[in-house]
Amino acid sequence: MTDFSATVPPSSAATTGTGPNADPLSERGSAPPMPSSPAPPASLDVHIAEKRFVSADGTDVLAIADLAFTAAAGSFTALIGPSGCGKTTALRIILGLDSDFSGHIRRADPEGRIAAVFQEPRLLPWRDVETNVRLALPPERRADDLGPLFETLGLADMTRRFPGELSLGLARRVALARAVAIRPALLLLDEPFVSLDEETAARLRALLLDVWSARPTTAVMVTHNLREAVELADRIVFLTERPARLRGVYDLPTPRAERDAFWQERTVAEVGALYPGVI
Amino acid sequence: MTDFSATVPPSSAATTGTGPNADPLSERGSAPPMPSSPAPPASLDVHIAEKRFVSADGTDVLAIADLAFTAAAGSFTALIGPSGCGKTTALRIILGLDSDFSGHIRRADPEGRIAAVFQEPRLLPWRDVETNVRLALPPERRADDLGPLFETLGLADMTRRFPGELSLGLARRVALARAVAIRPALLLLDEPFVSLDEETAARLRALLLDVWSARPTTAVMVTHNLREAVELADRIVFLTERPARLRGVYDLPTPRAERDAFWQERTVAEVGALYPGVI
Amino acid sequence: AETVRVGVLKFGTVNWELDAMKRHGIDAKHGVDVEIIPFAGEDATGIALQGGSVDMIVTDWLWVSRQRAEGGSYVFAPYSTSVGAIMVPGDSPIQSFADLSGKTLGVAGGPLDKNWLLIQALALRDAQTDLSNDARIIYGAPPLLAEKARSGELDAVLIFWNYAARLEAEGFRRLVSGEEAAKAFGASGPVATIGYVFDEAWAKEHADAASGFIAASKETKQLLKASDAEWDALEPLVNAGDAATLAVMRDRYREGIPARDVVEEEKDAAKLYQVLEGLAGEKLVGPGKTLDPGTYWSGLKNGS
Amino acid sequence: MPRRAGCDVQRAPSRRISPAAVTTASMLALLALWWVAAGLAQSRLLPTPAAVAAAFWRDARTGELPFHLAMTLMRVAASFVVAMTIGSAIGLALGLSRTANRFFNPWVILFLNLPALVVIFLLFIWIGTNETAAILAIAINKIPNVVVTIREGAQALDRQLAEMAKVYRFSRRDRLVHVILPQLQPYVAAATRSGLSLIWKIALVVELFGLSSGVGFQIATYFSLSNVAAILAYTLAFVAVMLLVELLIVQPLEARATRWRGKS
Amino acid sequence: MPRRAGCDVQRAPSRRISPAAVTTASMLALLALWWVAAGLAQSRLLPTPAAVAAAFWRDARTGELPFHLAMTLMRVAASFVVAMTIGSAIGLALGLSRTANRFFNPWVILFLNLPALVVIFLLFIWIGTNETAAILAIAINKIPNVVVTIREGAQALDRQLAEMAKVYRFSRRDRLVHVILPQLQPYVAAATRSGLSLIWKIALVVELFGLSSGVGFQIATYFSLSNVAAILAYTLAFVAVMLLVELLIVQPLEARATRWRGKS
Ligand SMILES: Nc1ncnc2c1ncn2[C@@H]1O[C@H](COP(=O)(O)OP(=O)(O)OP(=O)(O)O)[C@@H](O)[C@H]1O
Ligand SMILES: Nc1ncnc2c1ncn2[C@@H]1O[C@H](COP(=O)(O)OP(=O)(O)OP(=O)(O)O)[C@@H](O)[C@H]1O
Ligand SMILES: [Mg+2]
Ligand SMILES: [Mg+2]
Repeated sequence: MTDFSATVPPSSAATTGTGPNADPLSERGSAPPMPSSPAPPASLDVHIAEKRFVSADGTDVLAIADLAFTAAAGSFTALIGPSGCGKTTALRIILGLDSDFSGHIRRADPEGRIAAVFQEPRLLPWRDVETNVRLALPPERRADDLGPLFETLGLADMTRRFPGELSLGLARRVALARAVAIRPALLLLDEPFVSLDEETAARLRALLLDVWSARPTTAVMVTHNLREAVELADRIVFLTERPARLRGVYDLPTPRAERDAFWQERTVAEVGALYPGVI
Repeated sequence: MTDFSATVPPSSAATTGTGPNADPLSERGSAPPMPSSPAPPASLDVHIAEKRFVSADGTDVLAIADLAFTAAAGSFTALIGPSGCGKTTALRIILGLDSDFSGHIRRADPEGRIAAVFQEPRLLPWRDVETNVRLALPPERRADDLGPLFETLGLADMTRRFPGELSLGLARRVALARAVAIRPALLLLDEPFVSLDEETAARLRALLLDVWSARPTTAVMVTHNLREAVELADRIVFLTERPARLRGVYDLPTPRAERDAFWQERTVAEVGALYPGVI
Repeated sequence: AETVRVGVLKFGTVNWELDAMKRHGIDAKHGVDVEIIPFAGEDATGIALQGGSVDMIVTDWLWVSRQRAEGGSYVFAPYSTSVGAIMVPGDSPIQSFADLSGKTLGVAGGPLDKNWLLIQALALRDAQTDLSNDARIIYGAPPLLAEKARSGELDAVLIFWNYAARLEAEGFRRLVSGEEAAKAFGASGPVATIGYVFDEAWAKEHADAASGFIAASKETKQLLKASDAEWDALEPLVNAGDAATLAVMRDRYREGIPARDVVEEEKDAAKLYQVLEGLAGEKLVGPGKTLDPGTYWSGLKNGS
Repeated sequence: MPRRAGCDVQRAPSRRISPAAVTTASMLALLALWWVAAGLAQSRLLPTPAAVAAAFWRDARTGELPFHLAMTLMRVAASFVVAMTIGSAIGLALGLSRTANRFFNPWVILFLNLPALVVIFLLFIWIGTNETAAILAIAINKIPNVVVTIREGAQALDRQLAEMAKVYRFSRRDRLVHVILPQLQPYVAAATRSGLSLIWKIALVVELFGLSSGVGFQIATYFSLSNVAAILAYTLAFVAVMLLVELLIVQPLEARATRWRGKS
Repeated sequence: MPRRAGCDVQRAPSRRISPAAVTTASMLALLALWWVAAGLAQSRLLPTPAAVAAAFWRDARTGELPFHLAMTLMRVAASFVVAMTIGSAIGLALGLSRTANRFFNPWVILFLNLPALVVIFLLFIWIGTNETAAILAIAINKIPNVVVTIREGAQALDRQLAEMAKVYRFSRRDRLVHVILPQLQPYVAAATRSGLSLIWKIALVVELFGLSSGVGFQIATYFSLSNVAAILAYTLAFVAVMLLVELLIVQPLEARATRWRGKS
């Protein structure tokens, strides 16, 4: 795996899951080993009792009816739910972009940086690729060498290009680069690996695990891909059709090092049987 | 399957492939039964010898080096290639949106309507869902009943909403609705089924086959999902990394009625072995 | 009776005269029906005459002569000898041109105003004072300059006679007037610099209307000269505000009524024209080197 | 669920103050400000609201003010329609064609910078001092401003949507109504607002220069008398009409046109 | 590959005409048009280019024209900077805050519709007839126009990018420079172009009204003498400067700012 230590401190291994990988509040999880880094990782308590939209034509849209889950410090949570059920809405609420709901969002470390990979790339069209990433960096790290990161993401020869000159897949990679570059305490991802070929997607998943496990990062990822969730997550939260309610939680205590192809197939089948329709 | 006969004439069956499904120019295909409809279906001859972009910083980007393929009248072609290789660029050239290339695009029926599902939804944000679809209809069909189509796509209760009030998955469905509603002679799709849960995606694939086979439509679809390609296509065109060149063509003469789960698995494995990296 | 459309400033002096004329039916008596068409600015009346929407306006002979030299066919009939004056506050130490050195002088009408040119020439000739260099000159619109004079920001102001009259009523005094300057440069008496102006062709076609109007104007002036009561009736148009101001306005108006023969007027005008031509050249007077011979309406000479 | 320390995001309180109340408060504040300033100045040149109201009544009772106001409004409305229609069409054409823009840009700059006075003067002399000339003169002064504003909007049009419209063979009319105009809306709004005011200002000059009616005529007349109270009375009467136009026509239209943007 | 009938899309021919050539052609066309019109009119009120050139030389030789032009340009430049800075700041603030906008909108409409003359008169009286008053008067006349244009732009700002900037904790400065200003660019460009011309027109009035130098002062003088050739000479001298500003400053800046949009 490419070294991009300037941006992300070297980690022991890519997918071996040295980070904590179970939720203390979960029924099935075991207490995770505390991470060795000084700052305690963020932990997240989400309770959205109700979220309504009033559409422009006046109709009232109940988007989320009852959704509550927690993410342990340093854990990786996947959100799976049908198209249009309210996943993006939930992420926006967690990000603090929407405060018009009933319920609460609590973070153990509210000061910690958040990064988001939105469902669209959301790049500044009038700034080149590198500037787009650099602007997200905290002031003290503005001068960091981003070369290795761009290298890993296959963006090395297009750092001077404008987003309009990228393909959608490339733009999504830039958005991912921006999110991991800031070394966030909380990382929210809305379908980060769509519009990518399998090879690239696999490389980016590895990168993501690398970054996530290198420092205490709590990650929440929306996906439609159960395989992806099984490969990456400690916990999968299933949502119902709109209005989104908690459909169920599935914990994956198996360390990532032990998740081989066979295990993955078995687990996907098992989850698929428990939650019909997700595969 | 829901009836939306007002928009698309009833077809014998959804995925049974009554439409033509092989390419007369292909080495492996057999001559297809001529469709019974009066207008002859469009057929497409694509040859992009070279396509360059001049980026704003002055660098010259060779996007497509050599890409040639044909699509028989009424056939379904899948394009698979790595992220950023030039697939969208090729579709734009076929659509006539970019004429600054060397090579040619020839259509047997240049007057026939084209529909495109772009990589982004490209809806008019200031018009509601129904208007977005209706505006694409030919003048003589502006008053058509679109109800059944919206029903099938799960959009029935949001025809009055603005695109900004939809989730990305819902917006993509509207874009698909717009494309199939016009009953095009040539249908170009750029990753139409991403950002959708499996259940919805399966339903939409069925819808697409339905529409495609109901009348003589030539379809070209970009996808990163080999499974999807194997399920839908008569021919898969593989592209190399940028600059895109033809990597190979794989024909699938098996009638869709005979494509069961077992056949699909076998074919995916077979193709995956022939073209490493696509799965 | 023939209709004569006269373009006037709504609160201008011409309107006073026309108002009195109509109220007493003097126009009808002379066989004309005067239609008063009000405008908001001097320039507007000129444009209206050239655009053909009025038959008659009031302006100066310089304008007429210049138009004629450039192909126009307007003619002039004296209306008033009143011109502007330099006004200073009543308690001002300024007594002569020389005292203006180093002072701030407001000038209405711009650098090519003929009064201003004559007064400058006079100052240079009699007091060796080059006003445009020795004093600080501020050009501006009359209402603005009047306010500035009141507030004391200007030490002196050269301003049109009706503003000057108002200032006089407020305690200002007259340092020098345009009439004096004109006399100093050879005018044999008060020269009517402004007058009724109309198209020669129109006057030919409507000879009775033209001479009838001029006669009516004369008669009205006599009325305004004789009757003080008439001025009380005019107050809404004069807008003096108080009796003292009205009295000053009235007296200055009466002073301005031309009394001399047209031929003498024309002779003096030609003289002044030469002076002005020498002072400002073509820029002011246009291509004509001398006062255009047809400037004064021929109907005046035959008729009276 | 146990209450823990942390970042607690709560439902935002709903806005309680109605738009009408805010507008009223705004105008009262303005009035108060003016009254205080006038009280401090104690000058005929900064009259109090009461003095202006008196001037207003004096000319309103005689019917003079309504008449002149109506004349000016008529001219403003007519020139506005002419200027917006022609200006938008030219602006759109120049914004969409790079070559046409390059060619006509110097012309636009010329007409943009022709002094109002010159245009008014020439038109009044050529056409005569009548309403046609007046309205034309005002429109000619305003058109270049509309052109440059709409042109910027046309140059910033979304290419992706244009491509979509092309692929789906939108008719010319549909393209204009459903694709282009909604994107030009903010530019049209800007051109409308600053346009109405510009047109009114030019109308004042036109009326000063050759017409015998209208607010400009009255203002210039009162100006020669230094009667600031009367000038303000006429000005504020026009401003009041513009406020009504804004509140009753422009804002509702704008709200409809931007409904899709959602509130926030 | 056999040639078949069908829709053949070929490489578009590259543009051959250079921008400079188009601009030159444009100006020559304008000149020709004018000359023909003047030739047909044969009137002192529509002088030929030659007559205007003569008037230009007469006043250029004496140094009068350069002096007055410089004075006007100085005033235009100063007021432009003041008006754009203050107007943009207010416009942005009102565009971003719905409540502030609701409150101040009536004020904006008032100032938008205050006749230039009134503002100029009062400022000249209060501050004195000096440059400060002149520049302030011009700026006050222009600010409301900048406000309404920039406000529209601020109301049309992309919410998604604002959210992104918020999540990534962009500093205030970064938000302004990298997120907001690039989106306001077309609005700023529109405000700049129509702004420069509006400021120049107001400067003419200000100079006509109470200053003793500047193009407006000269034009007023020539106007009272009906000397259209001289008026046009001064006007065109200013237009020429504006054309230079457009070609040498505005367009290059604009090209840089819109580089990301790509050509087409
Ligand atoms: N502003 C709005 N007004 C009305 N309804 C809205 C608004 N925003 C979102 N919705 C609705 O809320 C629901 C949830 O939307 P959301 O974007 O969270 O879905 P999602 O789970 O992310 O879907 P997808 O997988 O398609 O991205 C959808 O039905 C959407 O149409
Ligand atoms: N205007 C442009 N200027 C420069 N390069 C461009 C421009 N448009 C596209 N490209 C480049 O051309 C290549 C092909 O782009 P294209 O959008 O066709 O890729 P794609 O195959 O559709 O990728 P994806 O799967 O990510 O959508 C990319 O490397 C892209 O960066
Ligand atoms: Mg979503
Ligand atoms: Mg693409």
